[in-house]
Amino acid sequence: MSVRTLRIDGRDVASGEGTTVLEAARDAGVAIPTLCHLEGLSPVAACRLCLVEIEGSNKLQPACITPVSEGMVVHTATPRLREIRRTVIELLFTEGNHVCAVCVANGHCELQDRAVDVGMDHARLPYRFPDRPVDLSHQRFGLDHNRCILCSRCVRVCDEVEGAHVWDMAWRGEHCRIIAGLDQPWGAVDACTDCGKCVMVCPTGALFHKGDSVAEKHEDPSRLAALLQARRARQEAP
Amino acid sequence: MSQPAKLRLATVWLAGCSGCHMSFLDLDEWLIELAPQIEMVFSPIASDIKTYPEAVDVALVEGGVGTSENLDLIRQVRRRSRLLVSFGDCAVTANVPGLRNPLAGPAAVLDRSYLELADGSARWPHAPGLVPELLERVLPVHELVPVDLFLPGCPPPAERIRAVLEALLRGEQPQMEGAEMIRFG
Amino acid sequence: MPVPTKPESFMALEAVLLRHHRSPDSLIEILHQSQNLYSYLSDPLLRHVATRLKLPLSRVKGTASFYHLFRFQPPARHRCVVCTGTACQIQGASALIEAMEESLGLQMGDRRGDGWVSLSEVRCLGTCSDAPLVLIDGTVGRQQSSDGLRRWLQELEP
Amino acid sequence: MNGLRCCASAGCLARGSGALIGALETAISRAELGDRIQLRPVGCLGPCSQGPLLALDPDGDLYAGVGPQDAETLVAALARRLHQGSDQATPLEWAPARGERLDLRAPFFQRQRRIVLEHCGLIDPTDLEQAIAVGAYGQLERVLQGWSPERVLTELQRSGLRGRGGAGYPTGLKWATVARMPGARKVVVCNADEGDPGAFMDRAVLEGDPHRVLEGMAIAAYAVGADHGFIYIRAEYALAIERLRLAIDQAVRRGRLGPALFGTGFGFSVELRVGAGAYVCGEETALIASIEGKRGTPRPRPPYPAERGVGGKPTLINNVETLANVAPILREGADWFAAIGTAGSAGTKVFSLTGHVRRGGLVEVPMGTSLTTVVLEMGEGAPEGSAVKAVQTGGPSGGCVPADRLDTPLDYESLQALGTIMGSGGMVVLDQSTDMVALAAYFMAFCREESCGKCVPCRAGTVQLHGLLERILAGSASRADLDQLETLGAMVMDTSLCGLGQSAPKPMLSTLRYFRGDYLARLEAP
Repeated sequence: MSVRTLRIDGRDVASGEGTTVLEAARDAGVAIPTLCHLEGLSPVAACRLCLVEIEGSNKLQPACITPVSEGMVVHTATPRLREIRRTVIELLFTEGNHVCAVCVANGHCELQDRAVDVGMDHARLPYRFPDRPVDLSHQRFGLDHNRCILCSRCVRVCDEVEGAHVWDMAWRGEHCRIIAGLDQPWGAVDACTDCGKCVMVCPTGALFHKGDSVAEKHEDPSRLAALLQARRARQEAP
Repeated sequence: MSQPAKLRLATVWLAGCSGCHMSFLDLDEWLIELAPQIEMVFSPIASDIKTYPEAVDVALVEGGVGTSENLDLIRQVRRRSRLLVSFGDCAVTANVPGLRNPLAGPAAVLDRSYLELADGSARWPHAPGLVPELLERVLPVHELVPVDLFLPGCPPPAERIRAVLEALLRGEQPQMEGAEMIRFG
Repeated sequence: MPVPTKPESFMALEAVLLRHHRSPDSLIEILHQSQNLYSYLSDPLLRHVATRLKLPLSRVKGTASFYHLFRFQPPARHRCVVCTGTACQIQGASALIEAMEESLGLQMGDRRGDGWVSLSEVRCLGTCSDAPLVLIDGTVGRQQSSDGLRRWLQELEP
Repeated sequence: MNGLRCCASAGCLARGSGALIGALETAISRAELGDRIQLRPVGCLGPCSQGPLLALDPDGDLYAGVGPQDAETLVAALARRLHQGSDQATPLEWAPARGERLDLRAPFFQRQRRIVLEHCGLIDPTDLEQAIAVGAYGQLERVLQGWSPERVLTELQRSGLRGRGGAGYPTGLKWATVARMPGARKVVVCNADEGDPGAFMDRAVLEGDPHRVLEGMAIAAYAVGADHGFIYIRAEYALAIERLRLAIDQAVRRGRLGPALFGTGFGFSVELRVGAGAYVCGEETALIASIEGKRGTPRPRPPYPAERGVGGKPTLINNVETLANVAPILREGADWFAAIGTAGSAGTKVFSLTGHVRRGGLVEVPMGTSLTTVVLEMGEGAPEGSAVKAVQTGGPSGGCVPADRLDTPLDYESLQALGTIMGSGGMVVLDQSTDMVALAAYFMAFCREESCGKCVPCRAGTVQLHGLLERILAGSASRADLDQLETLGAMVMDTSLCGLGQSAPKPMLSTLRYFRGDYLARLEAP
């Protein structure tokens, strides 16, 4: 594998061909915020949080899918990008009903963490207060659409890793919603294997274990990468 | 910022659970340090004055704006205060009181609370002039009047409140960044 | 045609499925034909399509719900549509919507509970020289006035 | 022999041209003149606002506002003239009861240069033989029998043709890129998802001369090495769909589409895919997803469709009007085409002229023609008692040109400099009665509703922008709201995943640029 040298925020970085700017930056100790991205799942570049500036291009590029190239000069935290990220987070907070104080994921929520990262002390945009349902039909898990940021991690993990494809995105635009089966109660969908991977990868408290109370959801989405690695190792073993 | 001899401090309680005020009381012995540096001119926990006074330096406003009374008061607070602080998540985001907003207006909220969920004697509270009317929605303070500083948290931890007050007493702008200072919830 | 609920009742769809080699690529074409045959995409129908195409249920519903022309409940007996293309918009579409809403007692996008009438909008019929346009049960009303529209609506069969 | 060409496009049909055709048929057969008067339903004849339109051959006259009640008198007048032994020498003494004979010396006709529409309105689009008689598939035959793919690519690149769907990407370059891609199986897609409200150029071409588009697709397939094609058309265009289905069927049976065309080894098949009501499917990657039977959500590029498109195959996507230009360019030569229009924008452009304009319809003019010419001369300006305030081009991705800038030439760069785009060719004239803030809110509502919901800035940003515009309309917005509108608009443009979000704020920003006063007047007193 040939090596590409580039500069990220003034640091010289050497990365293998095919590496993404996001991976290269993380290897170099530069944190670029993400939400829809999760190692082990196909990238969708939908949340736009990881947009970076690349010299010579007037368009912002999502670090999660942009491959490194020789001589590339990347800026990940310019004032313009900071402002964009804060707005993205504000857009997410205002389009749902994110009430951290009464959320199972309080204290262990990626959205909450990103809000701190981007310096969001309040939303400059008005809250929308949409009317969204909660699905408690599954025996072990629950889905609170109020807390869903439509990152589609659950859709991808169920399809790409578990192979059950219980979830999909339905409707469109502001009416987008995660559905199980034919937009049925989750508990009524035969395809679900109750594996809980969707709960594990959910960045917020939208998918949770029933019985968890406020701040009791302690999932670690990065476990997915470890799980996939173990699976690969086993497949490759003689 | 020129420092007045004593900071005229007010705390205001709108649509919230008073938890932010309780957190303020959690400042414990530091309150004793604070006392000589301020004049508490209006507060549900430290004063009997019912009318919001003029020329307040700093107002800590807990709660969202959910009733006609809240709305009148916050407008008065804005007019009469130099620095208005949204104090806690309800003031900053509408938070728990805002959970009623997806329901279609006050009638639906009253039906749900006083009729559907009632154990007995189900009826709407009705006392014109005594019980203030619910607004269409509970809103964060800054969606109605300009806010100078946001102090999130449910409740904001006592340390966070102290850091803000200390900065203000020094005549500095509090640095609202990092998980210690601006985490919601 | 009454809407069947059992899989074996969707025989009329077999020819369509065969013509498209039961290919998932043809899902949207097949949904069009399904809706033409059975007037709307009921859950049993969607389940049948999913089974025959070997697609996950959520994939089928997720796709169908993305497109505004697919219906998930029986169409109303009378379908009233206002064109809200740009040419119609600047020449009075809003007034026509008001007249429709008032005359029918419906909000834009609604269908009356008894299935008598529905009110929707379309983004440009492409015959803009006749703006503003309405479409009632497939008949185009061109250079439509609010008064004319109200009279037309009064004539709808109950 | 006399010919009657009656417009049977959607516009005139809605005005009753179907009944007119029926009445004419009856009248002709009753007069037993079937062998002396040929009646043909044809595609768009131009001034749609005056339909139903009827053209008389060989006179070349065009009648407006003709109704079924005119059939008897018209046939009688023709019969009289034929009886006098002449089919043309004397002008026909006839006029429709409620219509008129149009003055073809008017700028509306004189200023046009019809290349894309050269046969639109001349032939019966449901009759392949008529199309072949005027040369359809002739260029395909010549290409297949004597041209190398490279020669086609070179000719097209030299012509300077740019994509007519909106962005104006050089067509020859796009073709060459796909041609270079490895892979034996490539795909050609015709984007007929004409979704801009107020635009109907592609509908008119497909309804009036569908074979020209199929011929363009086949030539493209030969040049890039594709063997299969899709036409993705919006479901709202029922008549165009019907005509296309028929055209594909006829072309296959007549050996103009299918395997081993014109005795060569080249084969090309075409499939029709009908959309289901999603504007975003006009975006290339969303269109591909939709052709593949999926949700029409765009994906990031690269990979570009040229590398990985339908079914993962290298894919060429061109808009209807672009493809309709191909045969004439190769027939007349790149130099001929490049000499029409301007240096940077060669050829002609078809516009649908609508809104507050006296004479609306379909026009094709050389690139570089000024808006003054199109709107004030050809369209004859705003209706009596009003004046043009602005012209909207490019639909929800475009902007407004204010009245004092109508001298702007219609080419890609000039329009871009004004903050709008050529777009696909929708041209909506706005008079003084138009509320520009309401117009901006209208386009934002459109984008809000058509957002696919995948990326955050477009999904949630258009909702917030629309909310802010509604607040301004309601008179309850402050100066700070206006600032926020502009800041958020810029953010949505900079960060959205696809063209829909990236251009959604344009109509708003354009009206802010030229009609800021309309906004300021609505702000709450501070």
